[in-house]
Formats: sequence, C-alpha cells, structure tokens
Amino acid sequence: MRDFLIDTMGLPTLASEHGKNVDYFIVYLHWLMLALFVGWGSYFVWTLIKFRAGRNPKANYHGVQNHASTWLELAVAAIEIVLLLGFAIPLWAKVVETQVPDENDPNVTVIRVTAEQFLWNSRYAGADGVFGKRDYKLVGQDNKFGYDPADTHGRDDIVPPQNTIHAPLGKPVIIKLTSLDVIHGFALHSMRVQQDCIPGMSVPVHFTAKQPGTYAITCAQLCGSGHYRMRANLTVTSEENFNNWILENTPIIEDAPAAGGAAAPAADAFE
Amino acid sequence: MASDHSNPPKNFREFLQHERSYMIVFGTLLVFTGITVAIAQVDLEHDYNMFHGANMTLGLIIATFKATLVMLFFMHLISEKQLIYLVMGFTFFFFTGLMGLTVWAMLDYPKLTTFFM
Amino acid sequence: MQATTTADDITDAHAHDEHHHEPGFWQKYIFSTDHKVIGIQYGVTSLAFLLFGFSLIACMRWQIAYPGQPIPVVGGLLEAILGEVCAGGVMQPELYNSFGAMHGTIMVFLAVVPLVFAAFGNYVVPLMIGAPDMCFPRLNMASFDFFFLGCVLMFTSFFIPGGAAQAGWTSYSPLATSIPTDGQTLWLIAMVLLITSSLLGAVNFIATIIQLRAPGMTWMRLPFFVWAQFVTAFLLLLAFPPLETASLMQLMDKVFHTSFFLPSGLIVGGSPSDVAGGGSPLLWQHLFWFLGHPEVYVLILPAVGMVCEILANNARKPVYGYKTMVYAVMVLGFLSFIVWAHHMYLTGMGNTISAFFQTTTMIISIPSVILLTCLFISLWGGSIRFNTPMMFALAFLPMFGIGGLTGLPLGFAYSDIHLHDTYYVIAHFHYVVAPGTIFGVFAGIYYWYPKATGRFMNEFWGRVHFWGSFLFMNAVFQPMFAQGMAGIHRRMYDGGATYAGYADPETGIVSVPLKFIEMNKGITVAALMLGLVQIPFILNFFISMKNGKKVESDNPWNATTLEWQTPTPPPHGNFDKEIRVYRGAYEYSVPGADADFTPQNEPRNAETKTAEDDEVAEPAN
Amino acid sequence: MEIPFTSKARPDTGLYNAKVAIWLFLASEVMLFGALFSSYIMLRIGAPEGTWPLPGKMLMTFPGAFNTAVLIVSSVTVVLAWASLKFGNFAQYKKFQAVTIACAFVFMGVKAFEYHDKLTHYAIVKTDGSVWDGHMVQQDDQSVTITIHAHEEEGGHDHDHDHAEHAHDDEHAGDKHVNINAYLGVKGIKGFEYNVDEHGHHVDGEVTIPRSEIAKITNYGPQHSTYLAIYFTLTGLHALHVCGGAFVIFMIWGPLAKMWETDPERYINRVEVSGLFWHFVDLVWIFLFPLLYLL
Ligand code: HEA
Ligand code: HEA
Ligand code: CUA
Ligand SMILES: [Cu+2]
Repeated sequence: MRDFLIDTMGLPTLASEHGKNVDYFIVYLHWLMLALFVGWGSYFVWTLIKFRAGRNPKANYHGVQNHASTWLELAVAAIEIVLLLGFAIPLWAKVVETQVPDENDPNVTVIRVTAEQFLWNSRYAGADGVFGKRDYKLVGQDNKFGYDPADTHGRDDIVPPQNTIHAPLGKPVIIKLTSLDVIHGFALHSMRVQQDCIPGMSVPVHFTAKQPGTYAITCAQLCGSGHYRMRANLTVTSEENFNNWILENTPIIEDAPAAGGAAAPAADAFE
Repeated sequence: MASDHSNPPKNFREFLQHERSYMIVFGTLLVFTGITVAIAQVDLEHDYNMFHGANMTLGLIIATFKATLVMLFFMHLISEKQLIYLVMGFTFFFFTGLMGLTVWAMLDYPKLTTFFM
Repeated sequence: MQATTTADDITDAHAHDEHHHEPGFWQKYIFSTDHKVIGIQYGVTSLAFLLFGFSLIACMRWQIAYPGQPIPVVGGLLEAILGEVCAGGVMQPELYNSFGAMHGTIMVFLAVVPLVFAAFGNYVVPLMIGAPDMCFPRLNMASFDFFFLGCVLMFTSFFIPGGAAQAGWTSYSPLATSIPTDGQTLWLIAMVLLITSSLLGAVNFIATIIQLRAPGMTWMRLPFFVWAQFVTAFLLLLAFPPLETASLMQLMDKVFHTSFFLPSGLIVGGSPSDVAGGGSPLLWQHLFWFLGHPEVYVLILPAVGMVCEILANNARKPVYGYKTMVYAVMVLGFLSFIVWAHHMYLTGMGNTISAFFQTTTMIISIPSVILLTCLFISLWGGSIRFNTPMMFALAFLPMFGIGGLTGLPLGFAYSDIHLHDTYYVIAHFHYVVAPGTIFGVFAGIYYWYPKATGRFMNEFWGRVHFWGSFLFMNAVFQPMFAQGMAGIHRRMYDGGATYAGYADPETGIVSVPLKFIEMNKGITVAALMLGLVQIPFILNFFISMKNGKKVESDNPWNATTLEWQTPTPPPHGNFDKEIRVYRGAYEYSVPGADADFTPQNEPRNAETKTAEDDEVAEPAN
Repeated sequence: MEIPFTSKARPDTGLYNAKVAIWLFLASEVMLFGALFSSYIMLRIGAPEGTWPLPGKMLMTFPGAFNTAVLIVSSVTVVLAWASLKFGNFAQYKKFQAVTIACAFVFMGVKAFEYHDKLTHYAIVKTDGSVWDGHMVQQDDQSVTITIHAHEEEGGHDHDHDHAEHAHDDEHAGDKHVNINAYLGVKGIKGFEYNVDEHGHHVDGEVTIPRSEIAKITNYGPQHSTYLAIYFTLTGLHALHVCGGAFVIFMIWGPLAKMWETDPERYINRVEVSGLFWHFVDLVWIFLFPLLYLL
C-alpha cells in the first residue's frame, strides 16, 4: 500500500537512506490535500447543481445557519499543526541539526563541491583527511579557489575531473557546497538532497547512499546561459571501488609546492 | 501642539513663550546631539569596562530618544488621531519584523556552515 | 481643529475649470484626472502587456518542447528584430533567459498588478464607496505616468544591444550584476519607477477609502472588494519600499560598482572580480522576498474581492460570514509580511529560523482557507445564475484551491527539499495567478463591462472563452506538477532534455524518465491553444463596444452595490444624485422585500429605521 | 465636482485628506529607510575582518554634528512657522520658513563638501605593494600627485609604518582605512607609506607617483567598500529627501503663497503636511549621524 502510494506520485528513484522520510512526507501530504480537494469539490459541485436558478428560483437570504465550516477550518488548522510540529519541524531539524554526521569521524566522507559557471568542481581531503586552507584573500587570476599553496594539508587534496563526484555506498557523506561566481543550486534528487550554492559561504548537505549507480546532479538555480546544461554525475560505488578511485586520483606530491606556486608571494602579506 | 490661538501673542517674545514646549524640545535635542558626540569619543567597552557594544547601545538609545521627541512634539504624535496611531503602529511592527527577522536569519545557520570572509 | 471655511466655500480653481469646459481629447483620455479614465488607461495598458507576456512564454514553450528547432512563424521575425540571439529562428539561451525573466516581470508587475489593483481599483472602488473621484486625482494621474514610463523602459530594454534582463524576475545577485547587458540596468530603473507608481497609487487608495466613503458607508458596509483593495494597498505601501531600496542598491552595484550583494573573493566570468566585496547575496534575497510574498497576495486578493462580488450577485444571496472574511483578509495581509523566507529554505537556513517561517506559512494558509470556505458556503441556498462572469468566478474557486493546497508542500522546508525550484513551484503559483487571478480578471471584465460601456459582452462567445480557457489552463499546468515531482527544474532552456532518459549503464536507473520530458510537447500545444481561445475574447471585447446588447437600466445585473447607482457610463464626478448608504453590501433576497435585491442606498422605511441608519458621516457635499 | 475634506477634517476620522496621505507616505518611507538600515546591520555584521572602518574614523565628525544641528534648527523653525500661521501671523511664518530653507541649503552645502572630500581622497597601491593614501592634487597621463597627511596618532602609539599588519590592525589604524578587498589581485601589499622627516616623524607633503608604478588606484567613492557604499546610498537618498522637502516648502512659501488669501485653512494644512515630511527627514538624520559618523 505504502509503495503503491509512493509510486503513484512519480517521484524519482530513491537511493538514499533518509530519502524515504521525505517521500513519505510528500506522499501523505498529497493524499491529504487530495482528500481536502475532493471533499470541498464534491460539496461545491453538489451546491451548483442543487441551487441552480432553474431548480431553485428563489434564494434563501439566510443560507447556511450552522457552524460546520468553523469546525472544518479548525480541523484543517489542527492537521497543519500536527504536520508542522509532529513532522516538518523535527524532520528538518534532523537534516540541519541533530543528525548531521560528524565531519571528523573517519567513517564519514567529506567532499567539497564548488559550483562555477557552468560546471561542478569536487575536492576530497586526501590521505591526511584535512583540506587545504582556503581564504578569499588568496583568490587571484591563477588561484580562483583561493587555496593556500603553502599549506601542506592542501597538497594531497584530491581534485577529480570536473563534473564527477564519487561517493561510497552505505557510508555517510557530507558535501560542503559553495560557489565561485553566482548562485547555483545543487539538486541531487535521487538522494532527496537539494541546497543552494552561494558564493562566500559553504553550506553542508549529507546523505547515505543505499544503492550503487550513477545519479544526475542538476543545477537548480538560474545561473546564466549555460544553466540548463550544468550537469554533473554522482557515482555511488562500493567502498572498495571508491577507495581505488581515490587512489587513482591522488596527486603525486613533489617537494616544491605544487600548482599555483606563482601566487605564493601574495599570501604572506595577509597573514 | 499650540492649543489656544484665540488670543494671539503680541510680539515675538510672547510667541516663543507661548510655544515654549517647542523651545524646550529644541534645546534638549541640541544637548543630546552634544552628548552623542561626546560619548563617541570614549571607548566605553574597553576603557570603562562596560559590556560589549556599549557605545553602540548607548548611541542608539540616545538617537531613539531624540527621534521620539521629534515625533511626539514636532510631529504632534502626542495628540494625534487614532487612525494615525494605527497606521504607524503597524508600520513599526513590520519595520521591526524586517530588521529583526533578516538579522536573525543572518545569524542562524545550520551546523558546519562556514563563511570565508 | 476649528474649521473656518467649509469645503463648499472652497473653489479650487483647477477643479472649477474642469467642471465647466468641455475638455478636449487629450484632456479627456490622455491627461485625465478622472479615476475612471485612469482605470481604463491602466486596463488597456496592462491587458496589452498580458498578451505580450503570453507571447513571450509562447516562444519559450516552443523552445522547451522542441529544443533547438526554429520557432515557427515568429522565429524569422525575432531574428530580424533581435539579431543573433535568435539566429536561424532558434532561440539562444540568452534569449530564453531574457524572455523568462521578462515574462515573470511583465506578468506580475506590468500586467496583473496594474490590472487587478490599479485598473479595477481605480474604476470600481470610488464608485463602490460613493465617492466623486479619488482623493488626489492629479496624484492618480502621476501614478499612471510613472507606471507608463516604467512600461516603456521595460519594453525598450528588449531592443538594446545585449537584450533585456536575464536573471529571472527575482533578479538574484550576483547573477544580475554579472550579466553584462544594460537590460539589467533598465530593469532596475523601470522597477524603481513602477514601485514609485504603486506607492503613489497605494497612498491614494487608502486615503480615498478612509476619507471619501459616502455618508452611511460604514466600514462593515463596504463591499468586500473594497476591503480586499484596502488591504492590498497596505501591502503595496509597506512591502514595496524595501524592494525599491534593494533595486537602488543593485543599481549601485551595477552602475557604481559597489558590492552590496557581492561577497569577497568573487569570480566573474572566470577571473577575480574587480569590486571591493564584503556584501551579501542573501541580503538581496531577503529584501526581494520581503516584497515578494506580500506581492503574491497583491495578485490574489483583489481577484478574491471581485469573485466575491460576482458570486453574491449571481447567487442572489448575501455572502456567508462577511465579517469573518473581512477579518480573514486583514490577518492575511498582516501575516504576509512575516512569511517571506519560505522562498529561501534552501539557502542554508538554520533550524530555529526555518521553524519560525514554516509556522507562519502554515498559519497564513488558515485565513485563505477561511476566505475560500466562506465563498463556497455563500452559494448554499442561492439561486445561481450561470452567466459568463459567474462561470469564471466559480472556476476561480477550485483553481485557487489547487494552487493554494499545493503551496503547503512547498511551505514545509522538509518537502521543499525535493520540490524547490522545480516545475512543481511553477505549477503551484500559476494555478493561483493564471486560472486563479486571470479568471478573476475575466470575471470582472465581463461583469463591469456593461457599466463602463453601456453594453453587454456576447454571452455565447463568453462561454466559448470560458470553456476553452478552463480546459487549456488545466492542460497546461496540471502536468507540470508531475514534471516537478519527477525532478524537472524550472528555467531550463531545453526543458530538461539534458537530464532526460539518462540511464545508468550498470543499474539501469533513470534519473528523469523520458515520459516527463515528453509532456513538454503536450503542454506547449495546450498553451498555444490557450492563446487561441483568447481570440473570441479579444474580438468580443472590441466588437461589443459598438454592437453589444444595450443595457436596459443602470443596474443590469440587479446588484446592490453603489457602482450600479450611477448613470451609464458614469460621468465625471460619478453620481448624479446624493448618495446615502443605509445597509450592508449584500442585501439580496431580503425576506419581505419587493425585489430580490436591495441597493445599499435604498432608504429603509420609516418604521424600521434604527439608530444605525442615522450613523452617517458628515454630508460629503 | 468637488473632492470632500480637502481642507476640513472628516468628522469620523478627524483628519483631512492630505494628513492621512502624508502619514501613509511616511509609513512607506519608514520601510524604505528601514530596509537600508537593515542592510547596514547585515553588512556590518557580515563584514570580513578589517573591512569595516573603526567607529568614527572614516568620516569627519564635525561636519556631521554641525549638519545635525542645522537640521534640528530647521525642524524647529518649520514647526514655529506653522504655529505662526495658526495665529494668523503670516509675516512671521515667512521669516521662519526662510530660515528653514536656508538651513536646507547649508545642509546641502556641507554635504557637498563632505562628498567632495571623499571623492578626491585616493588610495594608491604601487606595484611594489606600498599603499599611498591622500587627496588628489593633480593627475595626468604620466603621473598622479596626492597630498599625504601626517598620520594622526591614536592613543600615543607610534606606528611602524612599513609594517603590513597595520593596514588592518583594528586597534591602531588611524584615519586611513585600507579595505583589503579593494586591493585584491594586487600582490604583496605592504602597508601605508608616509612622508617622513629627518626625525622619522610623519609630515604632510605631496608625492608624485608615476602611472607606471601604480598597480591600482581608487578613490573613497561608493565602490571603495561596503561601508562607503552604504554611506553614500543612505546619505544620498537622505539628501534627495532634503532637496525634495526644501523644494516643496519653498513652493508653498513662495509661488503658492497666494492661497493664504483665498483658502487659509488649506494653506495651513499644506504647511503642516510639508512640515511633517521635513521632520521625518530630520528624524532619519538623527539615526544616520551616529550610525555613520560615530559608532
Ligand atoms: C497569487 C499568488 C500566490 C499565492 C496566493 C500563493 C499562496 C501560497 N504560497 Fe506561493 N508562490 C507564488 C505565488 C503565490 N503563492 C509564486 C509566484 C511563487 C514562486 C516565486 C518564484 O520563485 O519565482 C510561489 C512560491 C511559493 C513557495 C516557495 C517555493 C520554492 O521556491 O521552493 C512557497 C513555500 O512555502 C509557497 C507557499 C505558499 C503558501 C503556503 C500559500 C498559501 O497562502 C496558500 C493558502 C491556500 C490554501 C491552503 C487553499 C485552501 C484550499 C481550499 C479551501 C480547498 C479548495 C478546494 C476546492 C476548491 C475544491 N509559494
Ligand atoms: C501573474 C503572473 C503570471 C501569469 C499570469 C503567467 C501566465 C502564464 N505563464 Fe508564467 N510565470 C510567471 C508569472 C506568470 N505567468 C513568473 C513570475 C514566472 C517565473 C519567471 C522566472 O523564472 O523568473 C513564470 C514562468 C513561467 C514558465 C516557466 C519558464 C521557465 O521556468 O523557464 C512557464 C512555462 O510554461 C510559464 C507559462 C505561463 C503560461 C502558459 C501562462 C498563461 O496562463 C498565460 C495566459 C495568458 C494569455 C493567454 C493572454 C490572454 C490575453 C488577453 C486576455 C489579452 C486581451 C487583450 C485585450 C482585450 C486588449 N510561466
Ligand atoms: Cu548553475 Cu544553474
Ligand atoms: Cu511566498
């Protein structure tokens, strides 16, 4: 029954653990709305038929005398209160407060995703588990992300090809979203995750994938002429495959600072 | 408000006398402008060990006080019609809503959110 | 304050002039200060823009359904006028974005608001309250002039190099500032003008309703439409200024290279931007939506008001719960100022603040439910006449119902995660503004047309218009719910084709099944048909002016409200008799009365006269 | 046709039309400036470190305080002018209102001076990273000459002038405020340079910098920083209100004064309504002054 209800709604394939709650919420809400609509609608149609001028030539000044409608309105209000206090607020709290995985837990994969017109850059912390230092003051022509080239934590950061993001199956993933230029939207419907990418701030989303596969990431906020084609793929694979992929993409660290070395002199002036 | 104008004042002195409430407000406003400037010269928070943002708070309290004087006496809000109180009351409410909620929203962010400023 | 002279003694030289000389064409139709003429000016301008807004979306719909194919018929024309943004008759992404932004802007600010608020408000409100004109006729004219100037600017922005604004009707920074076209600047200047116009209009409306009610027209005797306009005017008055501020600030960003809405370290077009930074993109969103939400009630409330008038008139009975409705609309207006951030749940909102906005959003749906319910119940026991205005008014109810109900899943942050910025949102609000408000407008036009012209519009073609519009409106917007639910996003140049039918090679999982993209074609056809069924309406509108059935009396619908107590069409100054109001606005089918309607200004007979009858304002000469 | 209650009050509301209208208009003005004040708060809270000037250090206090007094004076003359009319003393009204209009001119004059001061104040970053900050003396294709002012010492600290930190060191920054953001993209900013005499003290003096050595040059206009942006926007909008209000008051005072003979009551109403607007303009300034100049 549950599945039937969900299927009729035409939601995209679900591939994350928390996503089923989103689905249930959406689905039950819609059945409720349908019930309200059908209830009101039948009353409406019935009234129109019953009181058409041809059948009822003389109107009744007093009309409805009882206060059934008040009860109805109270009922609607009560339902909304239940939905709000019982579900919507606590569920959202889970998303943003109470069930956010711990960033420092080694079990948790943290990915930084930076949107840019019109592509997605991802970055993983690398072997040391720490991302490079990032400061807007370092942003320059040859360093648009503003990572500090002098910071050793950053040197082993993994920068996969653009528009590709990989995540391990069955483990919590945190994606920290930001943007370089304009506001983009990170919509990962299969995981029931969506969040705007806003330049100047980094906002996390999180999910645990429960099904391997490749999922489309859509840009949800109008960001210019290439908005419609700003697509990335999320690949969910087993932990083993994921680790291999990470290894493949790990940069070979030389002794000298890697890329972006030219920007180095700018750094000390701001420290 | 100048209430009684059945017997008009004969000369300028008398006129000012009659409108002395305005003159008092005028004086107060000037004095408090001076106080605002004077207070701004010292750092209450660090030099006088007052609470964080003491200068700001005090400065705004004085400004609000001055503004209230202007509204009550110069703009005659002290004896205005019901309707105007109603309109301005609502406006004030929405004004605080706009300010308060935007600032609140600015300060309330989910865990792990960072700003690179 | 002691009065030394009375209004009667005062002869404003200007007003005097107008009274005695027969004004020429320019004076009468272009630079008129008569509220009815101004209302019609607004009406004509905004209907033209309604059509224009539709033309824009018609081109866009083609591109959505058949991405990359030349637009039939108009494609070549667009290329000739606009150049390479429509190369080969194919819409380019820039053009799509600019049409999208301008469709939203034009529909909201140049078509529907001026239509429901300014046009109907100007024409009908002073008549309904028994006033000779608006409080400040010249201000009224100035308000239209500002509006018209804004319209001209918006319109010309299509033809400048770079084209019109492309950042959506919401004009989010930094995108809006980073798009190089001057159309973005013109958009802002035009918005400042439009807002100024609305502010002047709002002041005038409120002052008029407060000050110029005819003797005896107490607050609770006002027709509900007047109440709706009154609340609407307050929404405009207090919600628009922050957008004016925001527009000025974005203009500063654009012209003087400040960075109110631009954060530090911004990249523009691939290289670091040259501005100081330190601003906040979210600030714009707050200021925009502070207007944005009250604005949507500006779009709907006047329509609810019109529907209420027409419903009562054609059900031949009083509205149910008039007072409740009045309070509901006030609460609605009040609350609409504190729900705005429900458009911003996914900007990274914390738990407390989103709980606050979710709560207010749910609370605000209650007065809407109350309004709709009262209107439904008003029908019970009526003797319902199904004429064209009534058909549109009746259809408004379930349409608004669908639009409103689908606002609920959006109102909860948790479900908004999935639905935000998808076609579900598009469907939600179009159900409220298109089959909702626009149906209200159609109802209003058919209903008040006889007052303005002395002739009816054709009933048969009216019905064709109704059924066609009803059918195709639903055919356009209903499938969008499904699309949105499937995860198709709005503002997509190719209608989502980039994501269509993509199957994972291993698992075969499809992100967006092809069938949802295919729906685009059906929607587009329906949208074009929707345009076609407006032809009977447009013809009907113009032809009936000369050839329509003549009205037999000044009150052809047997209505109770005061606008029907004037000559037809009403002359300058409106009433040719003294107006005194003795009763509420909806005294239909009063038991014991001779007719099934008792106009508001019909005196009660001496025996039943109560103290309330004497509760009349000072005679307003 | 006659619009009722243009001069007489409507009995049930107790107000004449224009009075209702002006208060409604002021309500919308409150929201207009309210949005700007909200923006001020948001920008200030969100300002990256070192980009918001220290309280009272960016603008000269004296002109601001002086203008505050000017507006207060004008506010009181407006209300006294109205009171004079109430007693039928037209001549006295004329005098008071003349003062008001004069005040408006003074206010705008001072404002113009302040704007001019900011717009001719330049910060130059040389290619070697040093920052030179002063008022423009002259510029041409070849070079730029500015006057550098000796640094006003704060709290007796001596400054190590080629120390980079000092550029955004809150405690000790003087009247010079480098908005670091303004110099982004210029590498290796060192800090302020001053003219130094033989004892190592800062002294006033002119420097001429060849264009070829300039990496970036910006004046203290609105683009300089969000602080100056909001300063110019707020005070600019306020100045527009001053001009508008003064214009209306002037029109009623001069060209439209005939109405005093034909319709004195309506004339008094007009004076009252324009006065209400004027008080509002004063009121806005009462908040602007401390927020922008002092706090
Ligand atoms: C007139 C316009 C209008 C109206 C009235 C509304 C009404 C409502 N809107 Fe809507 N909304 C818009 C216009 C409107 N909206 C627009 C234009 C946007 C998009 C802007 C953009 O991003 O471009 C938007 C977007 C929007 C969002 C943001 C979505 C997103 O971007 O993610 C949200 C979220 O909370 C929302 C909520 C609501 C709610 C809760 C109501 C409530 O007020 C609704 C209350 C009504 C009811 C609850 C109906 C009651 C039903 C009955 C009584 C039953 C009837 C049954 C029968 C008739 C048979 N709206
Ligand atoms: C009041 C507001 C309003 C109205 C009425 C409409 C009406 C319509 N809208 Fe629009 N729409 C918006 C406001 C509105 N819209 C907004 C704000 C957006 C978001 C923009 C953005 O993304 O920034 C949007 C976006 C939008 C999109 C999404 C585009 C995208 O995301 O890329 C689509 C897609 O189909 C669409 C379709 C339509 C259609 C088919 C109609 C139809 O209902 C139109 C019906 C109208 C007619 C058929 C014309 C009738 C003409 C007359 C009656 C003239 C008579 C003249 C005389 C008598 C002189 N609209
Ligand atoms: Cu990126 Cu849309
Ligand atoms: Cu809303």
